[in-house]
Amino acid sequence: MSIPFIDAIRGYLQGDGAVILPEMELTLFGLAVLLIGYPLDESVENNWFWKLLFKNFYAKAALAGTLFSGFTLWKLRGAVAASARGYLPGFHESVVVDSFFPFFATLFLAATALVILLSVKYLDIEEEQEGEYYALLLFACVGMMFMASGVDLIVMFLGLETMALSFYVLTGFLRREKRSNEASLKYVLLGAFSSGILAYGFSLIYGLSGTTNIRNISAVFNPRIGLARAIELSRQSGVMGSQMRQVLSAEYPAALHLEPSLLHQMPVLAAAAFVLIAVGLFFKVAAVPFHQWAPDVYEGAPTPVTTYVSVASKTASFALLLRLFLTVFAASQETWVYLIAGVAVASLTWGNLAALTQTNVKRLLAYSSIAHVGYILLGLVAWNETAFTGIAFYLLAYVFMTAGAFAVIIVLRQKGLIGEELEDLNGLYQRSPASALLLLIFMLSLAGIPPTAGFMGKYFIFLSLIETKHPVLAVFAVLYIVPALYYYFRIVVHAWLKAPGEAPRPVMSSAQAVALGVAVFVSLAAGLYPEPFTRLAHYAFGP
Amino acid sequence: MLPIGHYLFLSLALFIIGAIGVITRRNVIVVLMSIELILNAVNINLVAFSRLYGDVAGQVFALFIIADAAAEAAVGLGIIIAFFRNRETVLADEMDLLKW
Amino acid sequence: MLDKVIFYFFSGIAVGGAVLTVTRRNAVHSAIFLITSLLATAGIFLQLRAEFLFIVQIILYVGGIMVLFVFVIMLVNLDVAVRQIQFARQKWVALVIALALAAQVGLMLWSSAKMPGQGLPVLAAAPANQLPLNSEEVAKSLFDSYLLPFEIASVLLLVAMIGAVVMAKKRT
Amino acid sequence: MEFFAHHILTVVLFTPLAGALLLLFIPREMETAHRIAGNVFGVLGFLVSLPLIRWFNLNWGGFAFEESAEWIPSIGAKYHLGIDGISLLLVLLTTLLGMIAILSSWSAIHQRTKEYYILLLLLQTGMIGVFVSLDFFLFYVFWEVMLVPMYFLIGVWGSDRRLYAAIKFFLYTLAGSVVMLLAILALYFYAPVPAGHTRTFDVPTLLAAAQHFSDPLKVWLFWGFFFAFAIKVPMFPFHTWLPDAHTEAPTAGSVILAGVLLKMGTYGFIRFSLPLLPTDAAMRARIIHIVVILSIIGIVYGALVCLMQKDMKRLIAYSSVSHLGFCTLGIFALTPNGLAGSVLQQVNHGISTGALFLIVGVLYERRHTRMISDFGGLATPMPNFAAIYLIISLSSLGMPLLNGFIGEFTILQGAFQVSKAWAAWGTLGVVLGAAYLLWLYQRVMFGPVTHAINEKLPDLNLREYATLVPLVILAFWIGIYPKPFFAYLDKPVQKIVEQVNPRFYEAEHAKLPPAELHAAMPRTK
Repeated sequence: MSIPFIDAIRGYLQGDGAVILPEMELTLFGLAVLLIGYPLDESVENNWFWKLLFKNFYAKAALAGTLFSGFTLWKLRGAVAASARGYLPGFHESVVVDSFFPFFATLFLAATALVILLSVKYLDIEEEQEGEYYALLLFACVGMMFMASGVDLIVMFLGLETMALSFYVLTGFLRREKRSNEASLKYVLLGAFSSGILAYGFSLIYGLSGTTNIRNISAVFNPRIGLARAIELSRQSGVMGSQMRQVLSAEYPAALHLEPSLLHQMPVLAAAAFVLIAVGLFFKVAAVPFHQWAPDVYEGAPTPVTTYVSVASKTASFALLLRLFLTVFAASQETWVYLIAGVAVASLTWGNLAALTQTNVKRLLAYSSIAHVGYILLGLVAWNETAFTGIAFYLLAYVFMTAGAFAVIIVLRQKGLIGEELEDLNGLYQRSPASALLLLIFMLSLAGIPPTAGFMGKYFIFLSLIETKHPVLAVFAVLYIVPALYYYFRIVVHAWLKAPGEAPRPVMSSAQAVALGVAVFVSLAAGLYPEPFTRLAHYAFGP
Repeated sequence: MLPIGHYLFLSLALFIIGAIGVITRRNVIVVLMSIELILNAVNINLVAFSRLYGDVAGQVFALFIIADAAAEAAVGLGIIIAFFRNRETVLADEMDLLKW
Repeated sequence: MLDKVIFYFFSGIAVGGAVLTVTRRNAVHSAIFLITSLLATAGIFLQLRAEFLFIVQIILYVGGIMVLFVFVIMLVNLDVAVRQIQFARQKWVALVIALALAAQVGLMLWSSAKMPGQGLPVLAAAPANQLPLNSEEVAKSLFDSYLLPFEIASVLLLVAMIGAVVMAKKRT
Repeated sequence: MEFFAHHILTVVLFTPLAGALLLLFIPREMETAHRIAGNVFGVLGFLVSLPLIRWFNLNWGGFAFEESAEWIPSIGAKYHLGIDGISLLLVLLTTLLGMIAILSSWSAIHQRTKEYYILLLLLQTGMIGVFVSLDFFLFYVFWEVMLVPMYFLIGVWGSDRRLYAAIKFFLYTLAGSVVMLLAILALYFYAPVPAGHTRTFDVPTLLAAAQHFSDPLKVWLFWGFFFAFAIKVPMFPFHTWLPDAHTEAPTAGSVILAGVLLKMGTYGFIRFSLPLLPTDAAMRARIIHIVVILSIIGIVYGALVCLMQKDMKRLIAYSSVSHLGFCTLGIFALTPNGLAGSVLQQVNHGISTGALFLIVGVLYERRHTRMISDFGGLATPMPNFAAIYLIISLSSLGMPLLNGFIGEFTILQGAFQVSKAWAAWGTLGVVLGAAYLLWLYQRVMFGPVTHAINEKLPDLNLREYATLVPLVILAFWIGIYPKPFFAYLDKPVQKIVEQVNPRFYEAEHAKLPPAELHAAMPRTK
C-alpha cells in the first residue's frame, strides 16, 4: 500500500532527512514536552497510576529524547563508516555527517542527559518544575548539534543562536531570584553583542568568497586545496552559489591564479574577518579577555544550567571554532597562531590566578573553566594530529569532570541551604562521604592528576606542544597545574578537613546518583584505561 | 552599482557606532538597540555583496539575521521585564549582586 | 551619479540616526532614531535591488521589533532612567579603543579598495547584463538550497517565543 | 604458585591495594577491625616481597621478574614492571617500613581509622609502583598517585599546622613532577622510532635511545628530571617543604616520608638522570659540579640547622637533608663506591631515620609534645627505650659496627676517588652529624628528670618493641656484615658506571695489574 504522504516522508527520511534525524527527534521530543504536559496536569493529581507514570513527566520525556537521538546517532555513525566518501552530506551540502559530528553530538547529548538528571530535584526545591525548562534544554541541544554538523555559515549561525537564546532564558529561569535575573541580563547583552561581532565576521567571509558553504570558502581561501575542491565540485550537480558555478564551468584555473599571493598572505579583509570571528567565538568559549560574563552567569544561573552552560555551550562553541579554523583558516595558521597563543596564555594566567581568591564554588569553577579553555587553545597552537586528538580528548574529559563537580554542588542544594559557598562544603566528608569522595575525584581530574581523564587530556596537549617545538608554552602550561591544584584543593580542604557546621546531611536523589555515577565512571575510566577514549577522540578528526 | 567599498564603509560605521553604544551605555534597552544596529550593519554587508556577485545567498543570510534579531530582541526584552519586576531599574550599573 | 546621491542621502540618515540612537538620554528618542536609521537602511536595500528585504526590513524591523522596544520602554520606569547619568564609567577608554579599531579597519578597507578587484579574492563583479536578483529568486532559494536554515530558524523562533513567554509571565 | 612466581611484582604491588579495597567494606564503627585488617595486609605485603630476595639472580645484569602487558597501545604505554638490585633493596625497604609504619599507628590514631589505613595502604602501592615501573607513563602515574594519600595523611592526622604543611608538600612535589612530565614527553618524542613500530614509553628503550641524543637536548632533559628529583630528595634550595611536612605528619607518615618517599628522588637520579648526562666532558663536568656543590651545601647546612632546632621532629627532618646530601654526593661522584654506598646509605637512612621518627612517636604518644625542652633525664624512667634510642642515634651518626658507618664511609671513599675536597666537606658533615645527634640525646635522656610528669613514663611496650627491634637488628647486620647487601648492587652499579663513566674503569685497569684489579673493585667482590 502506498500513501503519497507517507511515501514522501519516507523518501525524505532516506534522503536529506537522514542526516538531520537526531536533531529532528530531539525537536519532536521538545515539542512533545511543551504540548503534552498541559492537558494531563489535572488527571495526574488524584490517580496513583498516572502519578507514577507521569511524575516528572517532562524530565522523563526529555531524557527519552536524548536517548532516542543518541541511538539514531549511533546508527548514523555506522552509515558514515559505510559511505564511500567518508561523510554524508545533506541539504545541498549545508550539513554533513562526518566523523567530527558524531563525536561532538554524543558529547552534547551526554551533557544534556546529565543536566536533565540533575535538574529534577533542583527544580523541585526551587518550585519551578516546568515543561518549558526541559524543552529549552532539548532545543539548545538541537542548536549545538547543528553547530557541529553545519558546514554552511547560515546553518552554523542559526544553530549557535538557537543554543544561545535557550541559554539566556534558562539562565534567568528562576524569575524571582534576583541573581538569576541579573545573570541572564548580562548574558543576553554580552551574548548578543558577541553574536553580532561573529555575524559581521561571517558577512565579510561571505564577501570574500561569494558563498556561504565553508568547503567552498576554504577552497577560495586555501588555494592549494582549491584545485582539488574545484574538480570535486565540478563533478556534482546542483552546486550552490552562482559564483562557484561560474568559476567551475569554464575558468577555474583562472580563478585559482587570481591573486594567489594575496590569498596566501591572508588579505586584509580576511584578516579582519578572522579577528571578528575569533573575537565572537572567544566570547562564546569565555577566553580572556572576553570572559567577563562567565563568572557572573555561572554564579547567577540555576546550578544545573550553570553545568549546561559551562559544559555544553563551551564544547559546542569549540566545535564551531574547530570546524571553521580547520577549514577556512587552515592555510593561514602561521599568521594567526600568535593571536591564539596570546589568548591561550592570557586565559591560563587570568583564569588560574583569579580562581585563587574566589569563595563561591561556582565562581571558582567559572575561572577554572577559563583556564581549561587556555589549555584547549594551546592545542590549536600546536596544530598537529596529537593536538587534535588532545583537544577532542580534553573536551570529552572536561564535559564529564566539570559536570560531575557541579553535580556535587547540586546535591548540596537542599531546602534552606544554597550550598554554593566554600563554607557550605565544610565537613562534607562527615555528612556524606560518597559526595566528598566524588568531589575529590573530580577535583583531581580537573587539576590533571593521574590516573584521571583530566590528566590524559593535558597529556596530549603537552605532548603536542613538545612535538611542535613550543617548549616555553609547554612549561607555562604545566606549571599552571600547580596554582590550579591549590585552588581545587581549597574545595577539597573544606570538604574533607574542616569540621562540619550546622548544615544538614545532603540527600542524593536517585537521578543525581545516576548522573554522578556516569560522570565519575568516565572521569576515572578515561584515566585508567584511556585506550577506547583515545580512539574515540582520534576518530573525531577523521580516520 | 557603486563600488563595494562605499557599502563596506557605511556598514563599518554603523558597526562601530553600535559597538560604542554597547560598551558605553548603561541603559540596557539602549544597549539592546545598539546590538540591533550591529546586526543591521551585518545586513548591509551581506546585501551589498549579494548584489556584487549576483548571488542570492547574501540576501537569504540577511533574512535570517533579521529573524535572529527579532528573536534576540524578544528574549532580551522579556528578560529586561523580568529583571525590572524584581529590581525596578534598567541601568547596567545597578546590576550589582554579582561582581560586574 | 544619481546612485551616489541616493546612497549618500540614505547613508547620511542611517549614520546620523545611529549616532543619535546611542547618544540620546531618553530611551524613547533613542528608539525613534533607531527607527530612522533602520528605515534609511531599508532605502539602501532598495538601491541594492533587494526589494524583498526592503519590505521585510520595514514590516518586521520597524513595524515589529521597534514596537516591541517602545512597549517595553513604556513598561519600565523611565523617569528613573532619565535622571541617571547615562554613560558607564569606562566610556572614555571604550571610546578610544573603539575609535582605534575603527581607524584600523577603515584603513584596511581603504587600502584594499585600491587593490585590483577591490581586494576581494573572488572573481570580478557580476556581469552587468545579469538580471538583478528578485524576490522570486530569493523565495526559490529559501525553499531549496536554504531549506535547512529555514527549518532551524523555526526552532529558533520557537525558542524565542517560549523564552519571551517564560520571562514575561507573572509567577502564579 | 606458578602464577605467583610469574607475577610476583604485580602481587607485591597490589597486595596493599587489595587491602585498601577490602577495608572499604568494613563498617566505619569497627575500629579494631580496621586496625587488624590494616596490619594483616601490612605484614602480608612484606611477606610476599620476601621471595624476591631468594629468587633474585645476582649474576643477571638486566631487569628481573619482568612483566609486560599492553595498557594504552595507541600511545605506546605499557604495564611493564621489573627490578634490578637497586630497586630490589628499595622495594624491600618500602614493604618493611610500610609494615612497621602501619604497626606503629595502632594506638596513635583514634579518629577516622578506616580512612587512615586505606590511605596508608594506597600510599604503599604508589611507592612500590614507582620503584618497579619500567614504563615512564606508569612511573609517572604512580609518582603522582602517591601524593594524594600523603596529602591526606598529613592533612587529616597531622598536628597543628597540618593544612599548611600538607598543601606545601603537595604543591612543591607537584611543581617538580609536572616539569618531569615534560621531560618524559620530550624523551618520548625525540627517541627514534624504528619503522613499523609505534612510539614507546619503555624505560630501557628510551634510556638507550637517549644515549644518541645531542648534548644540548640531553642537558635540557637532565634538568627537566632534575627538578622533580631534587625537590623530592630534597636537595638544598628545594628542601623547604620537608621540615614542615615531616614535623606535622603523624608518626607513620613521617616514617614513610623519611624512609621511603625521599628515596624516590635519589632512585630517580640513579635510574633516569645519570643516563641523561651529556657526553661532552665540559658540559658534564659543569652539571656535576653544580649538583655536587648543592649536595655539599645540603650536608653542611642541614647539619648546622639541626643544631638550632627546639623541636625533635624538626631536628630529625633537617638531619634528613644532611643525610640525603651524602646520597646525592655519592651518586654524582659516578664511581662504583659512591653509587653503591649511596644506595646502601639510602637504605640506612630509611632504617635509622625511620626508627628515630618512631622514637619521637613513642615520646609523643606519652607526652603529646615534641619540644626538646619538655624532656630531660628520660633514661631513668625508660632504660630500655634509652638503649634502643642510643643505638639508633649511633647508627644515624655513622658509628663503626653500625649501618650508617658503612654507607657514609663507602660514599666518602667514592667521592675521594674523584676529589679530595668533596670528601673533606663530607667528613665535616659526619662530624656535625655526631654533634647534633649526641647533643639531642644528651638533652633528652641524660641528667636529672626536669619535669615531674616525666618521672612516671612507662617504658616501651611489646608493640613498640616489635616496631623498633627489627630496625635495630638490621642496623647491626648492615654494620657488621654488609656484603649480602652490596652483592645486590654490584651488577647494576657496574652497569651504570660503565655507561656513564666509562673512563673510570679504564683508568683503574691502567693503574693496576690485572690480579689486583679484582681487589680494587667495590668491596662487594
